[in-house]
Amino acid sequence: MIRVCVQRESFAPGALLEELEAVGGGGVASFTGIVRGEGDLVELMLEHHPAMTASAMREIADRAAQRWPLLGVILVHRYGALVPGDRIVFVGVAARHRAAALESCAFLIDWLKTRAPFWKRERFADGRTRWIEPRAEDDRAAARWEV
Amino acid sequence: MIRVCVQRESFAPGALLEELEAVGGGGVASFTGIVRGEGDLVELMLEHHPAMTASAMREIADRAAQRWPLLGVILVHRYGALVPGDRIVFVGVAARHRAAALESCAFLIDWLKTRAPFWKRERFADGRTRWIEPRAEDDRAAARWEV
Amino acid sequence: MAIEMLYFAWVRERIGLDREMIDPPDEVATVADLIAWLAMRSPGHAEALADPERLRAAIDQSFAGMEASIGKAREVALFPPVTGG
Amino acid sequence: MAIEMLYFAWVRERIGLDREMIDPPDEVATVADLIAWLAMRSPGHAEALADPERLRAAIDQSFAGMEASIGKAREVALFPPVTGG
Repeated sequence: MIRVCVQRESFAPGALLEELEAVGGGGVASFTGIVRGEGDLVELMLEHHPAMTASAMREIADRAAQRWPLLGVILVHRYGALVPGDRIVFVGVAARHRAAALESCAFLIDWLKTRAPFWKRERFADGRTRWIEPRAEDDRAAARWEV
Repeated sequence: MIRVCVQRESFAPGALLEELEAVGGGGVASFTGIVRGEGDLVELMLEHHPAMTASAMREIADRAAQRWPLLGVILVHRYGALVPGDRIVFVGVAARHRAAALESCAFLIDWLKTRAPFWKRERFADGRTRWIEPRAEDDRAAARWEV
Repeated sequence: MAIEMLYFAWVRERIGLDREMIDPPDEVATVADLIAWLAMRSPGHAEALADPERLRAAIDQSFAGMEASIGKAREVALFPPVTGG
Repeated sequence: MAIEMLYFAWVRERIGLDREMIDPPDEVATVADLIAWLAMRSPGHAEALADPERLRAAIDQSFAGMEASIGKAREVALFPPVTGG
């Protein structure tokens, strides 16, 4: 089971975990990304390449399923205007054993960071906006999965 | 926020994730362990050392909180008679950044495997029972966190 | 051959368009050529495309390098490095 | 000095008790000594405690090695290696 969702609305991690728990594995790992409210941030605007996003995410999920023995993968990524505390992204993985679930979960979020066509613009209380630049740290995190 | 629960009844991972999402971090990682139904398993009995379990789990959680900058940790471990598909254990972590959340989540489940005073007895359809032996793999997984 | 250009994030903001149809001459063969050629269209294009090292591209919804051929492309997207997750 | 013994998993099953009060002589100083001494209590004890390498211990709810002193222990637990998670 591989499912990829690109959506404006929020999602319920608990319901997604229940689906992953039902596929018969011994372990379900998840990561949920949330808008941090730092430095007077009032909005995080996520722009994406609508025609490309789902297929790019699907490719990332397929890559994980080739590399680890996974029973289920759910990726959800939101776009649009978010506020601090909002969920941005969900990665959930089910596998027979925990190592595959935990490693592939880390892989999936690292690759979404650097390979899913999203861009983030911060807007602050004073009206100033700023496009988030990719962090060298994120490139390093993604690079550790290169074979 | 560090919370440790040792309980007979099940738990709702979605509600636990919501608590962790509320602490103000940018990422929440979780792992849920589930009873796999393999080889005619009809019951997994979890025995524990009641006077010791919660404090041993709390020590493991404190260790994680010393090692990574965590905003929240929730550990739930069940005991008693479980059946295939049942949840056994939940590890949830909130942190500002994803690396701390994902790494500490892996650490916590590895250490629970090898340092929480639980023992598991499988019972099969033919009535046979077997105590699960520790796996060398689990010892190796735990050993990678030694400093 | 007409190509639909898509622009995202600050590339879109600086150009002032999220998409436009273009018809580059034959000597515009690669993504890098296309960026140099597009930069001459307006001051906004020039500003957005001034530093190709800060740009990334996708051809027909697949990421493509600066030396990729745009020969049969129907759609080319230009944007800053992505920040998903 | 009386000590409460706790047994778990197959140690408990083989001994046939989950707990018992004991009063070992003074020369029983360590966990390893205690295991050797307890093994003489019954055939079940002998069977459960035959291979100390397969046993682990906790003194007053803290994991302890085989050479740990039981001098002031009020409670000692013996069990196989744990399998939590």
